[in-house]
Amino acid sequence: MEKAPAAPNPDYDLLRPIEDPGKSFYYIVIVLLVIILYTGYVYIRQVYYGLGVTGMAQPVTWGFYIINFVFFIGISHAGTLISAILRLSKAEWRRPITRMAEVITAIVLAIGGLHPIIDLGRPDRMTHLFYNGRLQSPLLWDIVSITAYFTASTVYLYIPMIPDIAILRDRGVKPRWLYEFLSWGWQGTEQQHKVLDRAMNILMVVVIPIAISVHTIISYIFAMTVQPGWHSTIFGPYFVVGAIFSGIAAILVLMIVFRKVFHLERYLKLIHFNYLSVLLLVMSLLWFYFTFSEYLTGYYGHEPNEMRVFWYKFSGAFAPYFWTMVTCNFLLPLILLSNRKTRTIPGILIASISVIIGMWLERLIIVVPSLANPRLPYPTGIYIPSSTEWTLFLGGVSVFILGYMMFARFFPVISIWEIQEGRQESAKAVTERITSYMPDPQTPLAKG
Amino acid sequence: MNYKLIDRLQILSISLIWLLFTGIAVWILNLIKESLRLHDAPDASLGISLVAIPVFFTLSSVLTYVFIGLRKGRKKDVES
Amino acid sequence: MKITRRNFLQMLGITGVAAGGISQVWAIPDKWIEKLQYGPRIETWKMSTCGQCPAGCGIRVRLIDEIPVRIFGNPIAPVNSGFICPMGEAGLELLYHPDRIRQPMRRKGKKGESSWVPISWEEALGQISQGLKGLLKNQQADRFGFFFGDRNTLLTHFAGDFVTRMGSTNFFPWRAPGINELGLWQAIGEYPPPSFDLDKTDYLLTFGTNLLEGPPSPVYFNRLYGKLKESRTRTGLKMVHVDARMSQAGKNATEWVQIRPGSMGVLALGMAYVILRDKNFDEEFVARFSVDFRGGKEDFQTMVARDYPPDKVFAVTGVPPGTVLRLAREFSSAKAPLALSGGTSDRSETALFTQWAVAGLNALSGSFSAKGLWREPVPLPWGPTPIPSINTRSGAFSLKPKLAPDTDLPAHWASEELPHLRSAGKLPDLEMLMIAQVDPLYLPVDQKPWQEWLSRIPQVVQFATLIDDTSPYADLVLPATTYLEQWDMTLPVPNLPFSQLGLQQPIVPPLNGARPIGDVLLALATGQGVTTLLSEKSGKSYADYIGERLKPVFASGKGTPFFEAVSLKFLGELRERGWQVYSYPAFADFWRLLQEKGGWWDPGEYPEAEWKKRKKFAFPTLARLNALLKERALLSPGQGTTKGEPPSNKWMEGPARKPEAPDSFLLAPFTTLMNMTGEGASQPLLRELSGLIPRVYWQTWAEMHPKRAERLSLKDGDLIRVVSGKGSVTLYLKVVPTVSPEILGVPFGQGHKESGRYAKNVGANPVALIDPLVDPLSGRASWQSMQVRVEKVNK
Amino acid sequence: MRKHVALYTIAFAILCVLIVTGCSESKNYTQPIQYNHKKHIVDAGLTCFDCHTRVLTHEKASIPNILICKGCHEQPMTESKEEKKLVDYIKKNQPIPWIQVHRVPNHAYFSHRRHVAIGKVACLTCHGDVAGMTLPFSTPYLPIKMAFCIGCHSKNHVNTDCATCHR
Amino acid sequence: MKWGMVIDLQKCTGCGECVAACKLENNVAIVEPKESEMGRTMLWMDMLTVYEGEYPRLRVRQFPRPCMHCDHPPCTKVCPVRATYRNEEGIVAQIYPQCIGCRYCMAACPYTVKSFNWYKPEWAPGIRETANPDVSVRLVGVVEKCTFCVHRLQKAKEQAKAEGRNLREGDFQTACAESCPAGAIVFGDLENTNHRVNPLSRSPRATRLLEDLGTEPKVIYLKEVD
Repeated sequence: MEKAPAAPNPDYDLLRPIEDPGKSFYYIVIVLLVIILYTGYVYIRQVYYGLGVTGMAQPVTWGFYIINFVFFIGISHAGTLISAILRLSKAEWRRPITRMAEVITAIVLAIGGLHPIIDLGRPDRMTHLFYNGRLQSPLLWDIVSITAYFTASTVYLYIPMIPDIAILRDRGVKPRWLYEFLSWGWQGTEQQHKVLDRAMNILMVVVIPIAISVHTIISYIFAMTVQPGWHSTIFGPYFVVGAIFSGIAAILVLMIVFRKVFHLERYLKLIHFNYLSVLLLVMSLLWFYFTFSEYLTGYYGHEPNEMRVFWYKFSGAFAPYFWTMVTCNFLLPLILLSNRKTRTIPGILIASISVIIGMWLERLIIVVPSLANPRLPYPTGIYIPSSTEWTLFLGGVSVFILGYMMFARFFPVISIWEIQEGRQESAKAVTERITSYMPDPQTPLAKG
Repeated sequence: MNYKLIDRLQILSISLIWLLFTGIAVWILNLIKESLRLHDAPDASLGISLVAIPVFFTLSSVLTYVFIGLRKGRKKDVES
Repeated sequence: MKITRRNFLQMLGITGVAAGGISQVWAIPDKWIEKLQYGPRIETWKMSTCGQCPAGCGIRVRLIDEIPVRIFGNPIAPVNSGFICPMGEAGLELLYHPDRIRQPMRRKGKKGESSWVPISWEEALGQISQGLKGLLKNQQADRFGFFFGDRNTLLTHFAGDFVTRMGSTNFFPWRAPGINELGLWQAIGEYPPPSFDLDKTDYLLTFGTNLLEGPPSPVYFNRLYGKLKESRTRTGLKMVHVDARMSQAGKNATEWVQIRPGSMGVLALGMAYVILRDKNFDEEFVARFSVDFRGGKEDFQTMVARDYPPDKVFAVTGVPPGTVLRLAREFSSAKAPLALSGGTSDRSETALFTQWAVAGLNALSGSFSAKGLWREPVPLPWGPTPIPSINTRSGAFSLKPKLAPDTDLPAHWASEELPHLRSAGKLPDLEMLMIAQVDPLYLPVDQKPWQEWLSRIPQVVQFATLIDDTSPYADLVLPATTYLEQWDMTLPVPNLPFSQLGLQQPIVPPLNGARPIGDVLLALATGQGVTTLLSEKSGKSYADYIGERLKPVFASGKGTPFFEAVSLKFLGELRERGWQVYSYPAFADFWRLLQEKGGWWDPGEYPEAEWKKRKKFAFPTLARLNALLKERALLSPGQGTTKGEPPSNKWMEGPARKPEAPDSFLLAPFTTLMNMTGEGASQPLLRELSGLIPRVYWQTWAEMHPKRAERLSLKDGDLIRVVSGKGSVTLYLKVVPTVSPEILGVPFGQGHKESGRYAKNVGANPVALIDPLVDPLSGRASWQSMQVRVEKVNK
Repeated sequence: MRKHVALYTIAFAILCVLIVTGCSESKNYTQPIQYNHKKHIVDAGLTCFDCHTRVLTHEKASIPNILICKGCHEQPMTESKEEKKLVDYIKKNQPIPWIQVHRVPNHAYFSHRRHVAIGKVACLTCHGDVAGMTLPFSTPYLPIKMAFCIGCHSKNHVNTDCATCHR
Repeated sequence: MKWGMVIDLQKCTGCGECVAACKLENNVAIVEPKESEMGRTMLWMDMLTVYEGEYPRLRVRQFPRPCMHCDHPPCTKVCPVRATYRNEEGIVAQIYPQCIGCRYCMAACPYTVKSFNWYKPEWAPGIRETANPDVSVRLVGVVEKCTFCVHRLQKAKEQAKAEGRNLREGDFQTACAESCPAGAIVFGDLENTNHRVNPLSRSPRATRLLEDLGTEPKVIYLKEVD
């Protein structure tokens, strides 16, 4: 392994946002900070007065916070899972997008993980979980699995970033102590590369099951109860598929934004979008398949309570949301992405945004209708989110944007060294790999 | 820039990570103990801990492996 | 900004203070709070009698460190045997109500304005005293009147006595509707009427009677219904409820018959038609004990045969001929059938007619004379001094039944008409009117004349615990005690098979400067020199008056203070041998025992009614009804639906009103157990629970049949505006199959303009929709059958 | 109201600091009379139950007040200044405003009868060596915490089911 | 010992006294109108209505609904902090100072019996102080539900112990059972053959709500037969 060439590296363009973030960066940060501060105030107000300031009530005891919890954690699957799968399958086109995906995961997980705490009526009693927690409760499984996933994905983000941090360190970018501290003495020696490679191989393998487990377990929060519409075995894979689906859409949106803002057309080529959007299309079909199976079994069984929820979604109060969801998650992506003519950047952007909205609606449709239709003859519940919930939702999104911006301010969002590595070695490696798939011309066919 | 301080901090952060993961393990074990004491579904608790604890330790081991590996792999000349 | 609970409560607090005109916020004395938290927690129990409604249930109050914390039923009280109803439960919320009046108050500003100047008790009493003195000096005692909410207690007698001894005849008691009273008063001229015994019946037909949700005693009848329901598969008891709305009585019956409001009397006579045609009636009773059944020109038989064939009945009532036929045959072939009227049928323009017609059904079946279905109330052993009869007090109500011309119509029944009586010249212009225990301007009366009448009286003195809807028209409001702070005695409950006297005693000394009405009246009386209220030797308080009244009871040796479970049979044997359960050689011991046990009762059940002793049963005939109508028109001309028109039998068929337009309904107000006639509205628990069954908490709702709702594309929970010719109210729609498609059921008892923070401006009062309709026979205000229209309102 | 929330936020922060530093724990009560337990128990030979009359029969032990004190102190027995205060209270027939120091929170059911009469727990287990005290309680002998209850319950194999005490 | 309740629907008249008694006995907060409209009314004991058929065959079934105190409660399984659990006597207890307010138990309860303190329960000044001193007043942000009046059990057990005897039937009655005018609610030990609930729970009319869920409720309804 050779040291990077002394000549100005063309990929160092990617460091521009770090070295010179520009004024608009600070404006946006200030705006976001204001929103986040206001969110903080709203949250403290909620803690002071109680959850009464939200729109939740009996029987709809869970609302936006749990919906957003599931939604954000779902988005987090963008990352690690995709980048790990792409890395594992040695898809070379992954190189410019893996980091973006991993960052989404780390930030969104932190936000999503906070939502159950926001949802608590007594956040001051959080410590009870440590003294008197019960591992039988799916909520504890969640705490464990989200902690594991958060640490794993942070590690998985951090380790491949070490060489890039070293580049920043070597270029003397401020704050130097930060890069010095984080680069862990990377010098790009062969030994170090080997260590890094091995660690990443282990992580790839570890991260995928953890990621799958996280969303499966989130689905268990619902599936472990006996409530109609929730008590379903399909929920685990259904949630995982949905999560990856929304994750890909999130990456696509981010890629398009970054491409535009940082002029990364050189790195994020149409081919990347093409591949990812095909993946999105596949997930859309898969999602539809799961949705179809889920509702068909419910419908066919015709259990009265199940049907009450079913009709509530199909033709009752939640029908507008339900059919919007189907349009956003299935029809629109199908139309836009299956046609080569509409599979352009704007087309992909529209499809991705619609998927994000659709997936949020899906969480809404899973959480609220089951609660709103209790089994006993109670009146149907109503849920109208209050301004507090909307503010906290906005705050969550703001934290995400701010987090991403801060990350992009200090670290390159596209892995410089991986691209270089790709340039230098992949072509050869891929050729070798492909030849190894092919039938060997020298060996004669075995007889018989 | 104080390289020595940064070096110390790096070691500290790694040990903190170990501390965190050990803490999680201790917490889980504590919960198992509680559930055994109160006959409150200890089997479920045990099952979960069997999966969770190794995962955390794998993660911290990988981090430590990278940390030590990178230090070992450094060129001799920068060492001084 | 969103209204959070905190500033909502703050708001309530502010309005409450403004209304009360005081600065103190605590409903209980300050020293109690510390005591409740850190006191020694000594638990004591006190027996008393509930005063939330006239049923006189025994209560047992739990006190911690002398502070009442909870009300339970008195397990040895015979009416309720240890159980109470939600209203009884909520009594402490009345006692501790934060908006209770704490000082006498004089109205500031014009009549109708609720702004007050607090004054001292001395000043207030001085003012009243002066007024009374002036009247007495000028020989104008008749210019003094008292409108008194009769809670079936001795206080009513005392107040009546007070008024009488002042030299006035204007004592106007008011009481919620009773059961069968009106019809039986007309038919046999008796008040109180014989009481019925549900235990013995095998076919119970209730015409709007809701024994489960209102007087005479909801607890007793809920208990009894529970028993009857449980055993009805064995006994074959059939319970049929006839009403436009399926009330609790309907839900617990075996069958509910939908009927157009106000036309129940027609159904009763329709059934009589079938019974007569089948000749399946008690010939002996009819022949021996009745008049006007047959033989006259306008006898009952002729009238029924001519005017009430099933198809005609169907046109008026909406009950299919087949059902009329079936009901009649079931009724007449039952062994011990019993028909009851009251409840909603009592609040219609045909109240008296319906009751009379239903009484006629009972007469036809012969249930009066045999089968033990009816019992004779035993007069209380009050001794040689008869209590002043409240019924003959007022010259204004001089309507008498033909059979027993010495019996007056109970004044209870028509006190709502006072302003009309004044304008008819039957009532002198009053100089001073006292009002106690009732809120006339909230009741379903024609409010305008009431307001005018009250505005005209220069001195209106109101005894009240809370500022209520009438207070703005009072000149002086005196803080009265609740039933938990005063002495009183509840009298026997009508239609129960035994007599009982429930002792009310102060559980706590009067809070916040309130004074018991009895003692205030006594003080006023002494001030006027009217000391004869009490016999010479007794003391100076209302409690002593009760003691005086009880002495004859003690002396008679009849009955006993409430006692712990002993079987009645065993007791009967003991009594036969001349034993008494408690020995109380002196009156003091008797009095102490009463306080300890909560009351006195005569365990012997009322004897079976003996009809030979009575004059006769008068069947309702056209002639009789028309005569009554004429008499009534003379009494108070120019009001009521008939407006003095020549009598005909048209109106008797009930206002055969049908909804006129596709979006119009007949208004059918009803009462609930949690609120009755609005008494519960001031207490938050009852306020919240009054809509427990339809699950509309706090608010007022309107019940509509699903078919009608669908046609008007209205959904459950929609906000609707109900409009009548008189006014409009906004309500929550409840779509339920328990109402007839023609009606709109609206609960009565909410939508107060005052009455404390929990009642004020919460919910709506259907009275706002009701035009002044009056039963032309009894003068009783009607609230059924108003034509109303429904519009959707966007929330 | 927004203004209030800002204030509350600050107050909340201060409260958090206070809780963390444990300031809320050490509350000192000043009793109206500096009652001497030692004098009554050791010198006069009284038992706890003579004055705290409801210990054996009720939930609350009851803090004796003038009615009980009157039995001996109708007239002053010594020249003590504190006794004079008591006699004054008795004369004025005004209850002594004792401050209850050992307060069990509302959500727990604690009965003296259950512990002392039925469970035979000695008074000093929870209240310490009262006989040796020359001053009244100004702070609880024990911090009234669940851990203490549970410790004793499990040591003595008494029911530790939550619903035994929580209500 | 297995505490249970039998509700005879043939006797129940739907008067709502059990609901009122429960609210007062257990200091259940009165929720003001605006909150109420959102669906935050707190009732430990509720009265439910089922409409069967159409007029003239219309039947209205009303039944009181306390917490079912299931033998296999779905709510306790999911509680992350053991704030709700089933004790050895079969009571599904709710420990307010332990609850973190995640409302998972509310979402998991198929009978929807639990209430949440969305705000600090507030009464008019002076009324709260005179509430039942035997039951705590809940704090904001915790879940609450019917406890089978466990505070009465605590007292009853102590009384029995003080008198040196076993708990008898009638020593421990819930507020609803005690106050039901129609005598429809019977409470007692399901395992004790001397208690009235024991034979009643084996009556041919006995049913439980949502029996097919396998929650094994200890509140047994006796069906109406007509």
